[in-house]
Amino acid sequence: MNVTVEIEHRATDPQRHDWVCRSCHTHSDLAAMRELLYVCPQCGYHARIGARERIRQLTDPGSFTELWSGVKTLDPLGFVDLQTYPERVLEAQGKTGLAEAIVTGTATIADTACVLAVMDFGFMGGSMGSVVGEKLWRSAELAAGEHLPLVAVCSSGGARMQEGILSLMQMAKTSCAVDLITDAGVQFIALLVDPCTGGVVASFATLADICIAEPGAQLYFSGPRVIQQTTREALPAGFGSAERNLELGHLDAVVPRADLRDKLGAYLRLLKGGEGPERGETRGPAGRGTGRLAEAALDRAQAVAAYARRALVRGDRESPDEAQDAPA
Amino acid sequence: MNVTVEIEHRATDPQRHDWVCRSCHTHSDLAAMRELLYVCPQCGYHARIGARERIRQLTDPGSFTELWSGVKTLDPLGFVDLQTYPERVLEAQGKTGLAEAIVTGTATIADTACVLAVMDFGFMGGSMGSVVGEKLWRSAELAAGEHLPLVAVCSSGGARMQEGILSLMQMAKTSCAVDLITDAGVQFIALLVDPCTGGVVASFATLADICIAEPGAQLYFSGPRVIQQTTREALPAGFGSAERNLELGHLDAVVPRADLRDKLGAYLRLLKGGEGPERGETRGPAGRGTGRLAEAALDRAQAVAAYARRALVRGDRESPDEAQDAPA
Amino acid sequence: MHLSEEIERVQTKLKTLRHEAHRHDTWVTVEIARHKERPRTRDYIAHLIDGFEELKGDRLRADDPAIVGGLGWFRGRAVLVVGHQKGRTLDEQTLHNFGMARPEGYRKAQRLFALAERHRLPVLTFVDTPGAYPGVAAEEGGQARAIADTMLRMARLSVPVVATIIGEGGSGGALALAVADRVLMQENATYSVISPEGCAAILWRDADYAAQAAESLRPTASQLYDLGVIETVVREPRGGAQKDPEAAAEAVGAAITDALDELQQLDPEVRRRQRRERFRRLGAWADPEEGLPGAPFSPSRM
Amino acid sequence: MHLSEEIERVQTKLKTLRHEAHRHDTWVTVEIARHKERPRTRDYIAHLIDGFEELKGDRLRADDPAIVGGLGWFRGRAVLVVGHQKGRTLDEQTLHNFGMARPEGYRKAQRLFALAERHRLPVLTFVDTPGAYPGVAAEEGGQARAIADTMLRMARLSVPVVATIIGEGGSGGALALAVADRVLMQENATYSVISPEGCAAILWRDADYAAQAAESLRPTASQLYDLGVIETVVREPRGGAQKDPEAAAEAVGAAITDALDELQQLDPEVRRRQRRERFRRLGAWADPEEGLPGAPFSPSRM
Ligand SMILES: [Zn+2]
Ligand SMILES: [Zn+2]
Repeated sequence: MNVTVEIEHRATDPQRHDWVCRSCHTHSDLAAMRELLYVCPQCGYHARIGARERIRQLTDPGSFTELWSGVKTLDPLGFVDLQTYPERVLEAQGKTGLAEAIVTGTATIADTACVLAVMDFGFMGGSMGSVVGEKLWRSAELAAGEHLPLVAVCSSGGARMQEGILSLMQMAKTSCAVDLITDAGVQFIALLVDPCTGGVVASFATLADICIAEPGAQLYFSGPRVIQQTTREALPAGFGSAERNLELGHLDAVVPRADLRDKLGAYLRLLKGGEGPERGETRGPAGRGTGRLAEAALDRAQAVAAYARRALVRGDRESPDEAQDAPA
Repeated sequence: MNVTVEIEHRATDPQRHDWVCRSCHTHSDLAAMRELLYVCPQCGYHARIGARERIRQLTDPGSFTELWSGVKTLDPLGFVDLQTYPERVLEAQGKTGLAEAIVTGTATIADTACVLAVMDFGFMGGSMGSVVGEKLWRSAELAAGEHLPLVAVCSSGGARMQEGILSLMQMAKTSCAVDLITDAGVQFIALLVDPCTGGVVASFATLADICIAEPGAQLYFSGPRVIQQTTREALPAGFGSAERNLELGHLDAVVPRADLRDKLGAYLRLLKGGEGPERGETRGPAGRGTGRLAEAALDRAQAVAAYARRALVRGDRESPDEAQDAPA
Repeated sequence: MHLSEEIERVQTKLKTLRHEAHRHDTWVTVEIARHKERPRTRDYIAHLIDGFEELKGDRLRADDPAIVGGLGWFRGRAVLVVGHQKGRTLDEQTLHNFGMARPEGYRKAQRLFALAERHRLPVLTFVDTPGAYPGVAAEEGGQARAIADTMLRMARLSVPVVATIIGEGGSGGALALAVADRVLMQENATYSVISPEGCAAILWRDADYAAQAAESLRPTASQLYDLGVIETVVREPRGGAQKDPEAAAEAVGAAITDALDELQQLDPEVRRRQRRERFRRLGAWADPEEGLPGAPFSPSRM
Repeated sequence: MHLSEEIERVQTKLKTLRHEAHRHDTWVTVEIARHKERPRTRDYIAHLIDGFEELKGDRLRADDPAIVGGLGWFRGRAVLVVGHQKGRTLDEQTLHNFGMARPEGYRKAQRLFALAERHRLPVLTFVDTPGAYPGVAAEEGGQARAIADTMLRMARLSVPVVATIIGEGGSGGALALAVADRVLMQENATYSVISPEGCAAILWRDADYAAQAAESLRPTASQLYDLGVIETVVREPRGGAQKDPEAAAEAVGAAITDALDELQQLDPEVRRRQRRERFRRLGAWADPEEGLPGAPFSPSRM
C-alpha cells in the first residue's frame, strides 16, 4: 500500500537503483523515474508519491515556503488499540520524515502565486485528524484573507480513527474552511490522487471549483471491501477509478501527472481572468516564462508566507477582511 | 380529452343530470358531483375541471377578484394550418366561456391572501401563448411587488404552436417571472393538475417553492407517444403519473382534491411564519375561522386587486420595489 | 373593370409565387441548419477559444456528452463556454446523442454557470440541438425541471451572457441555453418551438407537410429578428457556414465581441434586470384596458 | 513498603474495575441507542411538531425514504424539520434502508434547507443513522460530494440550525445533518466516527473487540460534551427514551426551545460566523510557535 514510502526510502538509499512498477512489474532506473515523475514508462502507472515529491513536481522550483510545520498532533482520547496512538504517530513520522499527513505553505505554480496544501498517504494512510484539519483551515483562511487561490492535493484513507469523534469533526471543519473560500470568492482547485477516500473525499476535496484526478486514482467514500461486506453487491468494472468518476460526472478532468503543473496554472489564470476591478493582470493562455509576472508572483507568495509566519493566525485573524492590511 | 368542457357544458344544460366517470364508467348525479368536486365517489378518479370551477373549489367563497381579463390574444405570425389561428381561438372561447387559457386575480385561500393564476386545459389544450405568459408575468410581478404569495394551478398540453417562437419564449418569460418572485422572497406554490406537460412543466410550474399534484395527474415534458415514436422505449408502469413523479423526487406531495384548499392554506401559513421582522401574524397550524384574520386577508386581497386594476401594470411598475407605496 | 380584374389576378398570382419562393427559402434554411458538414460547437471553440480547458460532469451522476463546457480565452477575455455538441460521423452522433441533452446535461450547464458566476466570467453559449431528449430515463430523471431550472439560473446570473444559435435551435432544449442578454443567430440557423415535422404531424396530421409547417413557424434568423427574438443575424459564407467554417467563425467571433463590449459596460445588477425585461417583452398581445398595443410587433390582430 | 505496595495494588485494581464498569456503560449506551423501540425522528415529529407537512423529493431523481423532511409548527414557530428515519418493523426498516441515506437523501435535505433559507425558517435536524449507505449506486451516484455539499450548505445557512442526535450518530452520514449552531444529544445516543464493530475490525482486526473499540471511541453524550463536540446532554427517562417516549420528547423539546431562544437573538450573519467558528475550534492540536495550547480540551499530550 505504501509505494510512497518505498520511493522516498529508496531515493535516500544510494545502494538501490531500480524501481519496480506495481502494475506491469517492469524494472526502471530510479534516477530516471524521478525525471519521469514516477510514472511507469511502460504502462503509464502513476505511482504514489509523497508530499515533498509532489511539491517538487507541481511548484515552480524554489517557490515553495512551508508554513505551520510546527502544529503538533495530540492524543485527546488517550487512544489505545494494538498500539498507542502516540506510538503510531512516531512511527509514521520516522517513516515519512513528515510531522503529519499534510504539508502546507505558499508557492507559485506555473507563475501563479497560491496557497498549497498537500496530503501524504504514507503518513498513517493520509488519515485526517485534527492537525490535518487545522492546517487545511489555516490554508483556506490565508487564501481567503490574502485573495490567493488555494490548491489542495488530496490523498487519504479516511478519518484518523485514533482521534475518534474529533477526526469526524474535521470533515465539518474543512467544509467550513471551504465556506471561507466561497465567501472570499477566491479560487479553489483540488487534485485527487490515489487513493482519496472516506472523510476527505466527502468534505473539502470535492467542494473545489475545479476537481481533477490523476489517471487510475481510486476515489470513493465507502470502499469495495466495505460495500461487499455490507451489501454483497458486485462491483462494476473500474469501480471508484478516476476514469469512471469522470464518466459519472464527479470530476472535471483526469490529468496525467506530466501535465499537472501546466494544467493547474491554466485553471488558475482562467479563474482569475474574469470580469472585475482587480482582475486582468494575466490575460490570455500563455502564463509561463513571462519574467516580470513570474517574479511578481514569487514575491507575492513569499511575502504572504512571511506575513503568515509573523501573524498568530489563530485568534488574531478572526475574519478574512481584517487581513486586508497585510502586505500585498 | 375535454372532460372539463363536458362538465361545464352539462352544468349549463338543465336537461342532462348524469355524469359518467371516465375511469370506472359509474353514473352519478351531476349536482352531487359538484359537491364532490368532480371526484368519482366510486373510484376516486379526479375529473378535469375548468378554471372557474377550480377557483370555486380552492378559494374562500366570494374572495376571488379577477384581474387582466381583457388581455387579448393576437395572431403575430398570421398562422394558418387546417384552420386559421383566430378561428381556433374563437372556437375555444365559445367552448369555455374564457378569453384565454389562464384566469388570474387575487383571492384568499383558507384565509390567506394571495395572487392566483389558474390554467384551463379546455382552452386549446391549456397551451401557453403570449397571453398566458403575460398574465403569469403580471401575477408574479403583483405578488412580488405586494409581498403576496403566488399560487399557480398548472394544466397544459404545452406550447401554443400557432404563436411559433413567441410561444417558446413564454417558457423563458415565465421562468424570469419566477426570478421576480425569488428576488422578492415571496412564497410560490404550484399545483399541477391533469395534464401538465411540455413547456409549462419545463418552466414556471416546476420552479415553485412547493410543487404538488392531484392524484393520477399526468405530468411530463415529452409524452408517451413522442417517446415511443422517437426512441421506441417501453414505458414503465405509471409513467408520468403524479404518484410516480412523487417517488422520483419531482413533487413534494400528491394531494386529493378535497384536501387542496386546507393544504394550500397550511403551506402558505408555514412559509410566511418564519423568522423575521414583518412575519408572525399567523402563528400555529390553525388558520380557518379566525374571523378577524380572515377579514383582514380578504381586505388585503381586494385592495391589491383594486390597486392592480388602477395601475397600468405595464410600464408604470418596472420594479417591484416601486410598488411599495401601494395600499397595504 | 376588366383591367382591374386583370390587375387583381396578376397580383394574386404574384403573391402566390412570392409565397412559394419564400416557402422554398425556409426549407432550404432548415436543410442548411441540419447540414452534416455544418460547423459544430467544438468547431467554434477550436476557432474562437484559446487554451480551452474542458470541464466535465454535473457533480451528481453523469457527464452528458451532448453538452460540452469549459473555460478558455475569447480574444483575451477569460470566459465560460457551454454548448450543445452534435457529432458528424454516425459514431460521433451516437456518442453525443445527436446533440439532444439529458437532464444531466442541463445540470452540467448549471454547475458551470455557477462557476462562472463565482469567478465573474462572462458566459458564451452555443445552441445546436433538435431538442431535449425524449427518452424515459430523461423524463424520469427530471428533464422538465432541469430545463426550467437552467433558465432560471441563467436569468439570475450577474455576469454577461451571450447565446449564439449556430444550427438547430430546437424547442426547450435550445432555449435552456439561450436565456441570454443577447441572442445572436447565424443566417442559416433555425430556432423554433417545435420541429417542422412535429408541427406538421400535430396540426396537419401528416409529417409530409413539414415544409409548409416550417414556413408557418417562421424559424429563420431574419424572421426571428423581425419578431424581436434575436438581436443579431450573423452573416454566413455563401451557401452556408460549412462552405468556409473559418470565415463563419470569424463572423460569429466579431458579433460576440460586439455584444460583450456592450454588455461589459453595464452594471451587473442592471444587466441582470435588463435580461429579465428582455424576455418579459417577448410575446404578442393587446390590452385594451391599458389603451396600449400589446407588443412592439403585431403584424396582424384578431 | 508493604503498605504502599498494597495501596498500589488496590489502586490498580480499582482502576481496572472502574475501567470495566466504564466499558460496560459505553456498550450499554450503544445498545440503548440502537434499541428497536427507541423513538425515531417521526416519533419526535409527532410529539413536537404541530401541523407537520411532509415534503418529499430531491427534485432530481428520487425521494429517499431514509430522510424525512417537512414544514411544521414547533411550539408556535414555523420550522423546517429534516431527519434520518429508521423503521421499527422489518418492513419499515427495509423501506427506510435502516436510516442509511443515499445521495438522493442528502440532496433532498439540501433542497429543503434552501427552502428554509428562502423563507427564513429555523432548521431542526434529527440524527439517527448507522451511517451513509455503502452501496454501489450510492457511491457512483456521488455520495461523497453529496455529503460534503450538504455540510457546506448547512454552514452557509443564515437561519438558526439546531441538530439533535437521538439514536445512532454514525460517521459522515450523521454529520451531514449536524453542521448546526447547537448540537444537542440525548443521554443514551451515540455519535462516532465509525461504528464500534467497524473500528474493531480495522484496528483490532477482529469485530469481536467492538465493546473495547466503543470504549476507546468515547461515543457517549457525556464524553462528547467533555470534548466540546455537543452543547447539551438531553436527559432521558430511566432506562432510555423507549421507556417513556413522551417524556423523552418533552425533554428534547425543552432543549430545542432553549437553543432556538438563544439563537434567534443573534444577527443572522453573526450566527453564521459563529457556526463556522464552532467547527473551527473542534480538534486537538498544539502549536508551540504560537505558544498556545492547541485546543480548549487536551486531556493528554504527546
Ligand atoms: Zn508499469
Ligand atoms: Zn369512477
